[in-house]
Amino acid sequence: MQDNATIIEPSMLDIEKIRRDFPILERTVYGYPLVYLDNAATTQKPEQVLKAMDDYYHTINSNVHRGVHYLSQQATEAYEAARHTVADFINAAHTHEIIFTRGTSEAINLVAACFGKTELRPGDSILVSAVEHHSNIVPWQLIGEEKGATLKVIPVDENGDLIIDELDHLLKGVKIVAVNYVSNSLGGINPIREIIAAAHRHGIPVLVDAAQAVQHLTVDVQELDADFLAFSSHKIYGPTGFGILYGKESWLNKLPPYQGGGEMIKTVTFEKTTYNDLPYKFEAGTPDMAGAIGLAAAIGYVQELGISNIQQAEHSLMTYALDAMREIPNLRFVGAADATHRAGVISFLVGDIHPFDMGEILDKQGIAVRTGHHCAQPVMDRYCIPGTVRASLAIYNNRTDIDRLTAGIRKAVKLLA
Amino acid sequence: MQDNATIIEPSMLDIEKIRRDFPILERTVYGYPLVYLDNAATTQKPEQVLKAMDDYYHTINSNVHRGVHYLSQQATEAYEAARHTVADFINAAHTHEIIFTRGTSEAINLVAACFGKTELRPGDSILVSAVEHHSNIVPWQLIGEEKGATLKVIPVDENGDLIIDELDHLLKGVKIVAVNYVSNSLGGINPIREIIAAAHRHGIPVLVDAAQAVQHLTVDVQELDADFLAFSSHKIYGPTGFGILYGKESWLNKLPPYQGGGEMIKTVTFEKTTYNDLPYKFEAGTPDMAGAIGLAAAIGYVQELGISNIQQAEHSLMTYALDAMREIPNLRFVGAADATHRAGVISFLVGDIHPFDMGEILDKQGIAVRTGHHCAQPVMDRYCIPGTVRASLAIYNNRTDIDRLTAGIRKAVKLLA
Amino acid sequence: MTIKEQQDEIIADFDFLGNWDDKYEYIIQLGKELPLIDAQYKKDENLIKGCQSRVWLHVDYREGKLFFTAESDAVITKGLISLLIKVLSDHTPKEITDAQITFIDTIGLSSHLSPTRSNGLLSMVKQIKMYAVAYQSKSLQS
Amino acid sequence: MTIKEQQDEIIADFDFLGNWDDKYEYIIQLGKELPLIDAQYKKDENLIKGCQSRVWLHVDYREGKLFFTAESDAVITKGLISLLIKVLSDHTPKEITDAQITFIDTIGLSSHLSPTRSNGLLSMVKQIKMYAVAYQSKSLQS
Ligand SMILES: Cc1ncc(COP(=O)(O)O)c(C=O)c1O
Ligand SMILES: Cc1ncc(COP(=O)(O)O)c(C=O)c1O
Repeated sequence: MQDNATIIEPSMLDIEKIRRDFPILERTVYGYPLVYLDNAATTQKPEQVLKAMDDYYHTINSNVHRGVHYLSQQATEAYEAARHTVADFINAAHTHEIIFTRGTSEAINLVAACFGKTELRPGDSILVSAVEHHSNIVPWQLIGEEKGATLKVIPVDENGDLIIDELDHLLKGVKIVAVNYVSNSLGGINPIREIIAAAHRHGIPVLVDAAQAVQHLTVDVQELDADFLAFSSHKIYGPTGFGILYGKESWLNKLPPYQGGGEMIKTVTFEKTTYNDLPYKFEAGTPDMAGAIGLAAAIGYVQELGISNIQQAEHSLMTYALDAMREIPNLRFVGAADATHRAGVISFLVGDIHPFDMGEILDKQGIAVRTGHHCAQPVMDRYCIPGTVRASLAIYNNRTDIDRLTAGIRKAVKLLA
Repeated sequence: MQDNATIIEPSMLDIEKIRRDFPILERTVYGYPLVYLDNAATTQKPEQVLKAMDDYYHTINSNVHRGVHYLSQQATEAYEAARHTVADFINAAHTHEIIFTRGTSEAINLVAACFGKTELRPGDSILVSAVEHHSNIVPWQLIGEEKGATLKVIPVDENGDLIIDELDHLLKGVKIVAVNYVSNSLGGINPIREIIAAAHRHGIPVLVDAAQAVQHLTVDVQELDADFLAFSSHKIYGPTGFGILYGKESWLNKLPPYQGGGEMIKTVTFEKTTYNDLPYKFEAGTPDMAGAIGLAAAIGYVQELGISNIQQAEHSLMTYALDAMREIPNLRFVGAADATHRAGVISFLVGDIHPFDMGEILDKQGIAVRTGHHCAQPVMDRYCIPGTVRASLAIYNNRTDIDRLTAGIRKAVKLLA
Repeated sequence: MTIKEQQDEIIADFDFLGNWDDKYEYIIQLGKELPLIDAQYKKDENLIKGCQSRVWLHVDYREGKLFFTAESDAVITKGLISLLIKVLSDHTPKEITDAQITFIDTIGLSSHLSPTRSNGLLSMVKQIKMYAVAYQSKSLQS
Repeated sequence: MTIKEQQDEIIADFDFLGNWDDKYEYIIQLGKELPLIDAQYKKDENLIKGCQSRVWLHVDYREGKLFFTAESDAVITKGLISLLIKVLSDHTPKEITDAQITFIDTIGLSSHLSPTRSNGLLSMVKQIKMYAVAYQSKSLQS
């Protein structure tokens, strides 16, 4: 395999050192050392993240914002510092453009519900792409149904590339565009700069689903000129149950509030309630303090490694993996076949082996991949397949993982074919 | 103080042993050992809870439900076992009646939005009480505004007791009742059995906000015959960012879905989406696995101590505290003055000392209390006060905490009066 | 053979197979052999809800006994189905409702019966039991 | 005295006060003394947003200088306001916009300026600065 491999630059990162930050990688499954290649579903968490949350609970745990006392002030400072870390990470113009949510799904639901409430009329449409995750389809269907608006779809070609030649035409009657940066089912990096530019030419705002992007690529909301952008903590080495909505100040001020509760209001009487300023207007109820602090630690971890170093290391491993997998007879990639247009995800099938069978035999060898439609049924329908096997990478994966994967696939083929 | 105190039965629990489960209680603030009496805002977490989450992250962290692989199955089992623990704790008839949310606020918003969507018409009303937290007012205002429905209010008397004589009359035109079990601003235990019975006589469903109840009292949803019930993990020794909505199966099946995303759907095409069964229909997006496991550990902790033992110990400490505070000149309680009608919370004022000043001087002595309107402005308006000082108890509080509090108040009075 | 005896036989067969590869090879072999369900029965009404692999199940009732044919698009599932049918087919409704399915656990494939896996096998067991209950009450009435 | 000298004097005064009780006693004393704002100015337009305690601020512009009177319902806040006014009142808009308010930090009450506390003092400093900027541009125009 090595001989005809694409030339791979040496990584700036010491992957073996990184692996030691993730003790779960040392565990075994069915007697085999774990090979964790289900990172697009959720990543593992480094000790630094777990320690930050533990420290929070051991030293300053307290409800934020409304407290005069010392712990509450410490907690509030740590919590707001986390917001600052996130703003800095995606280069938001203002810290108050960062809204804390439960995850990407909630962030998209928030925008769909609030945008829909004031901006959608019967006959309007919402433009998504053919490679979206359900979380970027169903919220728009729900609000569309309520408001009489319908979905339009940017089509995808055989290679998994979005077809954007007709975009200007497609954008007619569209009130908002919602597309992912990187597809979770195929791994393709979508041309969101072109999509945003086209939408803005027509004065249409764009929501970017960056759930599969922020952990692999540099994401700069100002450079992209994204109007909204969402991602999940648990997919970027942070804790579960937490996520981010970025929104341009002007849009966030314009939208009505989402949920009601403490902190999102200024004054409450039974007759009338006035809402708080950004970002609190969109944060009802006691926030997930530990979640915010955990995500900030995860981002700190990523920043310390350097996102471009991560990108380079993952690209190198991706190239290695694609080259090795190409050698397996009857293996076909679903989506782009080269590493350059891809981030994190390799979706594939071998002959007519059912992905579920492949996944089970890999699992028996201690290799965790995901099988099925990856919450992107329309993508599977597009390719007329029941699903794929998906191996997805994170910064702690090494060539041993890939070698184990390819050997595992070969073994599965021997058993199943 | 001891001499004329109400007779206090010895507690079944060893509070000093319990305190050792909460290492944060050993820290100092401004050189004084911390006295944490802000438990109604959020409780501290025992090591058992932190360890359960750490173990999860160290051994089985993985995305749930959609995975064939070993870790994903282990994670799914732990996650669903947590749901079972919660169902058991509040005696739900079915495990799928437990919906995981971000907290009480989100749970109430979910019901308000979904119930409102199909059940509220212009001219309808929603009945809340005069002692609600903003989180049980604003969601109803938001949906009420959208649907043309208005709020009606169960009034409260001088002692903080709800006036329910006129309930049958008040219930005219009401589509849903939303009341808290225990008020977070006054600590009064509300007559929710009577309220539920009255509402059901008129065929009206009732949502119980149990955010300040589950950690202090036995809550049995079947015995109460509550239609919906909400509480937050972080107030019952569990992690932040997690909470519970209980709903009767029949109601949950009847309501439309809330948010869209992965797992809450069965099939998705761009034209049509069919929803999943309970509880998944209401859980969009990757859930907070660690949160669920943390809450289950917290409930396990509470169950091990025994909720009735907790109730007895807290009642005894409450009696001790009220007796001691009654000795302080010019101190007046806001809400019921006796321990029997109260859980967890003591709201008070001294002379015309501003609560904010009192809170600051207590803080300087290492005593954490909350001051202000406690997200219950209408309650403060009712009593024509800007706010109160609120000391709130948890199972790890001891008499030393109360002695420090009363000494702290006396010192503050000396400085401020 | 009774359902219990059938299961014991399968368990004994598997005992001969040493490691997991051999067990899977055997199941996969069975999956490849399973007589395909009659084409007319591979229709949506016979499709059993299952997220990862699809399973079709058809039932015949003859002379007081139930006979099953089935199909799945995943071969391991299909192999397990073939064992399941061997165990449960050609029995009376009462025998089927009373039966405890233990062999899947014992041969180490319990994860296929995990409610969290949603792969169709558990749903299939439930479906078979439901048919049995239905036919049992029917036969009691008649 | 310049704003800097005023602050130094306050800091020196506080240096004499040993522990926190003495400092608070002094601030509370000041809070009790602060000449109440003229009743006509204690109105909603002069109310500064602050969650925990309310603060009213009134400004007068005379002979190129700004004069402030203020009030709060919390006595510690009131005491700090009284210090703040002592420092900033009777100065030109330019002096005020240029000023660095350091004394609150130095005397150990920085938490009152924490943006997370929302108690009105920080909002008050901001409001005073805004008045100063407004009058400065006004005086430049005229
Ligand atoms: C009675 C009551 N209801 C609702 C809430 C809101 O809970 P959360 O902020 O955890 O959503 C609280 C606490 O803040 C409360 O005390
Ligand atoms: C592209 C994409 N969008 C949205 C989501 C939903 O994220 P979450 O489940 O964390 O809300 C995911 C992952 O599940 C995803 O991969």
